[in-house]
Amino acid sequence: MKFVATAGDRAQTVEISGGRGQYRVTIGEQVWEVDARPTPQGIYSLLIGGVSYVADVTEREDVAIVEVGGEIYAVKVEEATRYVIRTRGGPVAGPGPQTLVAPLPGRITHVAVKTGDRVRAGDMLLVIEAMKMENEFKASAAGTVSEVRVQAGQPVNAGDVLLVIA
Amino acid sequence: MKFVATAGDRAQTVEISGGRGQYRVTIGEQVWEVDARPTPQGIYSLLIGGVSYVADVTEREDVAIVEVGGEIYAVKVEEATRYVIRTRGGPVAGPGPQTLVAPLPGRITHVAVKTGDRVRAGDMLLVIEAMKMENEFKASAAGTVSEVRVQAGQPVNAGDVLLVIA
Amino acid sequence: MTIAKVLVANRGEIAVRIIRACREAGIGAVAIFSEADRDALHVQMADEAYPIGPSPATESYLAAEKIVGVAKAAGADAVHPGYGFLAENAAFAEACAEAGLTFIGPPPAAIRAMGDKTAARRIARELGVPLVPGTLEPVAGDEATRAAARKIGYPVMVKAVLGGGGKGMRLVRREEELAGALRLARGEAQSAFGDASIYLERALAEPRHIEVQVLADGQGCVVHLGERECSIQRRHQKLVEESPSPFVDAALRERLGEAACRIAQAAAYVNAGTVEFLVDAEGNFYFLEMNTRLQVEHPVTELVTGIDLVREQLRIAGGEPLGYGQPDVRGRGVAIECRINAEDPFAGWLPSPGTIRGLRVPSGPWVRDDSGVYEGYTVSRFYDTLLAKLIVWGTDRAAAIDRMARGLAEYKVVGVRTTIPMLERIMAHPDFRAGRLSTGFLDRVMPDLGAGQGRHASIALIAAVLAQYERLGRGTLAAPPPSPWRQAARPGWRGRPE
Amino acid sequence: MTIAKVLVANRGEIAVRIIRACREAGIGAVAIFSEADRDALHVQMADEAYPIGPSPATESYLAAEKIVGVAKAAGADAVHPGYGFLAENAAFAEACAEAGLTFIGPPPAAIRAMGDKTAARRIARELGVPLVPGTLEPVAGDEATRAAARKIGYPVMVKAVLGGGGKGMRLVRREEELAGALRLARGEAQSAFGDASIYLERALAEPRHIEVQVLADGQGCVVHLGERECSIQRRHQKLVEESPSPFVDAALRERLGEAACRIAQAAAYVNAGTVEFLVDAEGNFYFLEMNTRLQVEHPVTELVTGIDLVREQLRIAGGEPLGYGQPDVRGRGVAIECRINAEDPFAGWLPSPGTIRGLRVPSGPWVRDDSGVYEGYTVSRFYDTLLAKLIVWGTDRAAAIDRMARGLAEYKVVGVRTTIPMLERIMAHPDFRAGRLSTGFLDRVMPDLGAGQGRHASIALIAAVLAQYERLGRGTLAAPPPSPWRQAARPGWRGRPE
Repeated sequence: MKFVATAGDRAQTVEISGGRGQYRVTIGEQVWEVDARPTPQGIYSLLIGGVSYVADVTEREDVAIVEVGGEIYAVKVEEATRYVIRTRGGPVAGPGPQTLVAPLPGRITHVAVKTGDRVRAGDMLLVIEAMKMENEFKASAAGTVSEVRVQAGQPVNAGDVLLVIA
Repeated sequence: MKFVATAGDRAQTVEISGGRGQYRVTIGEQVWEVDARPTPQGIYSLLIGGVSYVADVTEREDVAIVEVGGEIYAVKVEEATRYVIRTRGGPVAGPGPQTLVAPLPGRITHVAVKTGDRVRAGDMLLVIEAMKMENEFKASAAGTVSEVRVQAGQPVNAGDVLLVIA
Repeated sequence: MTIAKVLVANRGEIAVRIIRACREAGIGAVAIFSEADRDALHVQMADEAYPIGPSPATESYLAAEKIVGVAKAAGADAVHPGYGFLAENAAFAEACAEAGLTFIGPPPAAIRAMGDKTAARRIARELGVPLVPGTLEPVAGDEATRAAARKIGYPVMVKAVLGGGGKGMRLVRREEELAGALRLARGEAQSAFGDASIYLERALAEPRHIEVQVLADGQGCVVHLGERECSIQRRHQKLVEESPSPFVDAALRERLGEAACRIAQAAAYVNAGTVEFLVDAEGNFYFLEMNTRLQVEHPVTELVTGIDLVREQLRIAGGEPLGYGQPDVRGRGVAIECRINAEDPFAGWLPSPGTIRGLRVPSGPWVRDDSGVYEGYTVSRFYDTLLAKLIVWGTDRAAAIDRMARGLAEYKVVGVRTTIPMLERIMAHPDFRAGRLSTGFLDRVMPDLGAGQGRHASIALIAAVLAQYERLGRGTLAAPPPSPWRQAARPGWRGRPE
Repeated sequence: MTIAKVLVANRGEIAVRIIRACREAGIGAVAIFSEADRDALHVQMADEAYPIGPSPATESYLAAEKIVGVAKAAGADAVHPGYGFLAENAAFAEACAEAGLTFIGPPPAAIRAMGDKTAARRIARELGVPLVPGTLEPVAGDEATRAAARKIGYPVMVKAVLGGGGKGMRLVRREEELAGALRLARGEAQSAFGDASIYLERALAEPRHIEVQVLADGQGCVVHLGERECSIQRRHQKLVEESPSPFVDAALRERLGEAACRIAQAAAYVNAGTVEFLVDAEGNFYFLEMNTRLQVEHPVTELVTGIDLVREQLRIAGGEPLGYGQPDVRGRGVAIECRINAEDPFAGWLPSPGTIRGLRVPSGPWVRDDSGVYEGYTVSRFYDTLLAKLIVWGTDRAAAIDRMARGLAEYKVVGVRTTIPMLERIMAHPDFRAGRLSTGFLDRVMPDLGAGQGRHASIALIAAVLAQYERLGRGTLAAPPPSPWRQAARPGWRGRPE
């Protein structure tokens, strides 16, 4: 079975066959014989060429967060056919409006921008207090604030749109 | 909902209602308000009148093994109607032939009796070696050995009938 | 005055720690829990547990009156406040006393004396203990503050008079930044402590944060249990602590300990407390403040001295004398603590609430896990991010670091992000291993660190694809484990088959 | 001669223990596993792991040639045998040496000298170390044995010359029982050790089993690390161990330690070893045997002395000198170990294989869990029943016992029966608390013990009925936990929604 696995900017075709603990995995030119055991908790024991790895796999929406040997990877895995359909139209046209979404529930304690403000990368946008910590959110690219949907003091849920930059 | 719970020789009617963590349990005259939280592992947190208990429940065939506060109980739980049907015929007639069943897999290392032997309670019948231990099995009541189905050196599986006493 | 039943006015790992001490001392332990905490570990570990109110701490763990009421109703004769919440609240200590409950901590007067950071500075000054240069009184008005700051010399720290835990604290490098920093610090102080008062201290360059543990009984006997180095911090909050400090020699230890004991005595201190110092590169030390409670990082002192600090707190509160003096306190080896927080160190330490789907905790030789969570537990968004503390002991610092690295590698938390990967990097860092610590350590080391470093990139791809493949049912993962032994483990006779 | 990669020729908790020590020392660890053990914890913990054969130990963990082959193929330069399996097999130690592998244990000659129990007795006799009265040579023929037994005086112990671990051992109270006991013991000895030779010792009345840990380096330096008391046994196998013994005072400790060191020196011993004694009520001690390997119960010595025995084994095998002498070995406090076995103590200690469905392991202050299992792991029927060892330390024996009781109460193993409930009863027993120990302790205490003692009978009924009620879907147990946070923990911008 063929998948495309995307980590960071790099998409690679990964072919996998076998089952019941014994797999053959092909990434590019390289073939891996993998002896794998799962646990219900998402902890995998892998033996590859005698080397023992323990990998955690947390599946979130469309991405698997994998932790192995103290390193963390976010890997998006798609069936190869779906990946082709999704990307056939070519890369998405240039940057459009960007949306700051609350990544966790909390309370807005400070909003540093208002509609119409121009921001540069690194400018502070707002602060969410959660789990007794003040978490600052900064702009990752330049733009103009087109919408501010929250104000200081307001509670927010994970997934709420906080502000939009055009 | 009504159950009959049997622990040791004593069968008691237990009525339970409620759900989603909050239950009312009636045993005989006594009523218990129970706040219970399960875990998938079979570990229950119970709060009863402010007292905190952690109980393990392992369900085996027709009996629940419950461990709480360092004590262990084997409790057979039946819906009250089934219990009535099962026991309506009155108690089972006197002791019939009895069967020694291997309670765990292992190897027979010694058989101390042969067909026709009369045994008393406490007499050694046979030895099963398992997990590097020699486990002696003794007669719990008197009788005559009517069948010996195993011999020394033979491997046995859990559930195998080893010998029968009439 | 013997204590028979303690209400633990806290939650999380510290509540579990205190309950364990009570259990070992044969003392009953009563837990309280907010609506969010019915499933918390401290509820399961306690002998009794009572609901205390809604999830926000102000309505539960900070609701002093309710807590005193539950303690009385449950028949408790003492209250342990842990750290945080009401631990340094003199009014709560008084309310306990008025209700006939022993407060397991210092007398209210000592809490007050040390809670006002400028008052504490004045006490230290009178004793001749060196202070970080700065004001001995709160500063009021921008003009007066500007003048005071100029006199101290920049950079200065703006600090809340009733502060603690890094709140209401701002570093000011230049006079232009002063007014803005003051506004922010006053605001934070007002909302965190209900008091906007501010004082100033000179900001030392890359100082070490070193603190001394003291124990004082009701008979006037005070001992210190050596120091802890807590220089590895993020956002002015400690992340890694150790004892002894690699920087402190026997002579400096004696001077620090002596200063700490004198401050405790001057405050008529009783029970466990911690005197904090900044130490500069030349070994000059400066009194910072005293924490009138058990510290998060108390276990490193325990593992080095062999003294159970919570047990000592219970004994002292019960009126027992310490029964030993300074020469009886002897350290052995080195202990290190790492805080396992539900935070993503690669995303600005963003909190990471959620359900712990998988959990494997390290153990084995000289590895201690002080935890408030279990597999299947959901980390609430209402409280702080501390899940557990991993503490190790070794014959020397190198052995302790190697052991901590081993323990962190064994620690698996699936479902929430944690500080573990960052802690692993700290243990491996040459500056940390060489003992070159300062409160600026993380800022200095952080920039080099990305999430994945690429060594295991292929393994990660394989694991991710495998998980998807199996979820689609293509491989039907491994053979299912053999079914557990389904018969009662009872030798002898089974009855007639039904 | 520095060791860079160790093959661990064992499984279970001791393999995990050794792998941890390697990891801390920066040494690579190679595991081996039988067909039954692919899922075992030691496989996951090691750097590398290789299959070694079918599940029966004779075809895997005892297959010396295969193991040496794997060690060579994996590029290991040393082999640690753990305990059991090949640990006291001189031929295996020689095979390692011939293959250029460092055997982490004593030289083959020392293993042989102590493996023959009558030869060991002769060495002790020559040194003037007291012996249990008995034969110094194997006894042959019923007639000669009867004469020897009469000379020694009844009751006598019949023991296998190559014995160990309680195998091939029989207590004989009267001459009439001798012939039968001999037959059984010889049979057991033949099948367990491949040698039916037997010797006799007088059976002491309720003796204590006390053993001394020694360390010897390749330069002739020998130290002892004090004693362990291992009197709580079932089926001649240890269940609870502690250090120091409550019965041994400083003078007796010095005499025992001195005798142990002399025996080690006489055997040209190198590495870690244990000299076992029986001690009678008057404090007379008698040499029993020497175990030429790491003991199961080594952690109690570690927690008291602060010395990491496995790390020392690695250092000594690597050619390093001990670097310290007897005066440098100093104990602090008391440590106790309890063996958590998959056995049903209420059903004649019947083994209880199966899947561990739920597991909560105690931790916190001075509690150490040396384990070979995890939640979801299936305990195999092919190997022994030891799942884990719980070890605690306390300032004194009472504190250690209280701590152990606390730890056992926290320990939850769902799915297999364990020794935990019995261990809890032992900790609570007045004789144990008073230090009135003997190898007959369990037999004396056991008769009083039933499974359920009735205090929590109603709670058990409630839990059982609740489980059934919920399984029938009548209560839909509690609210499901809130779904975990489903978004990547990354602050800042998210791209255009797809």
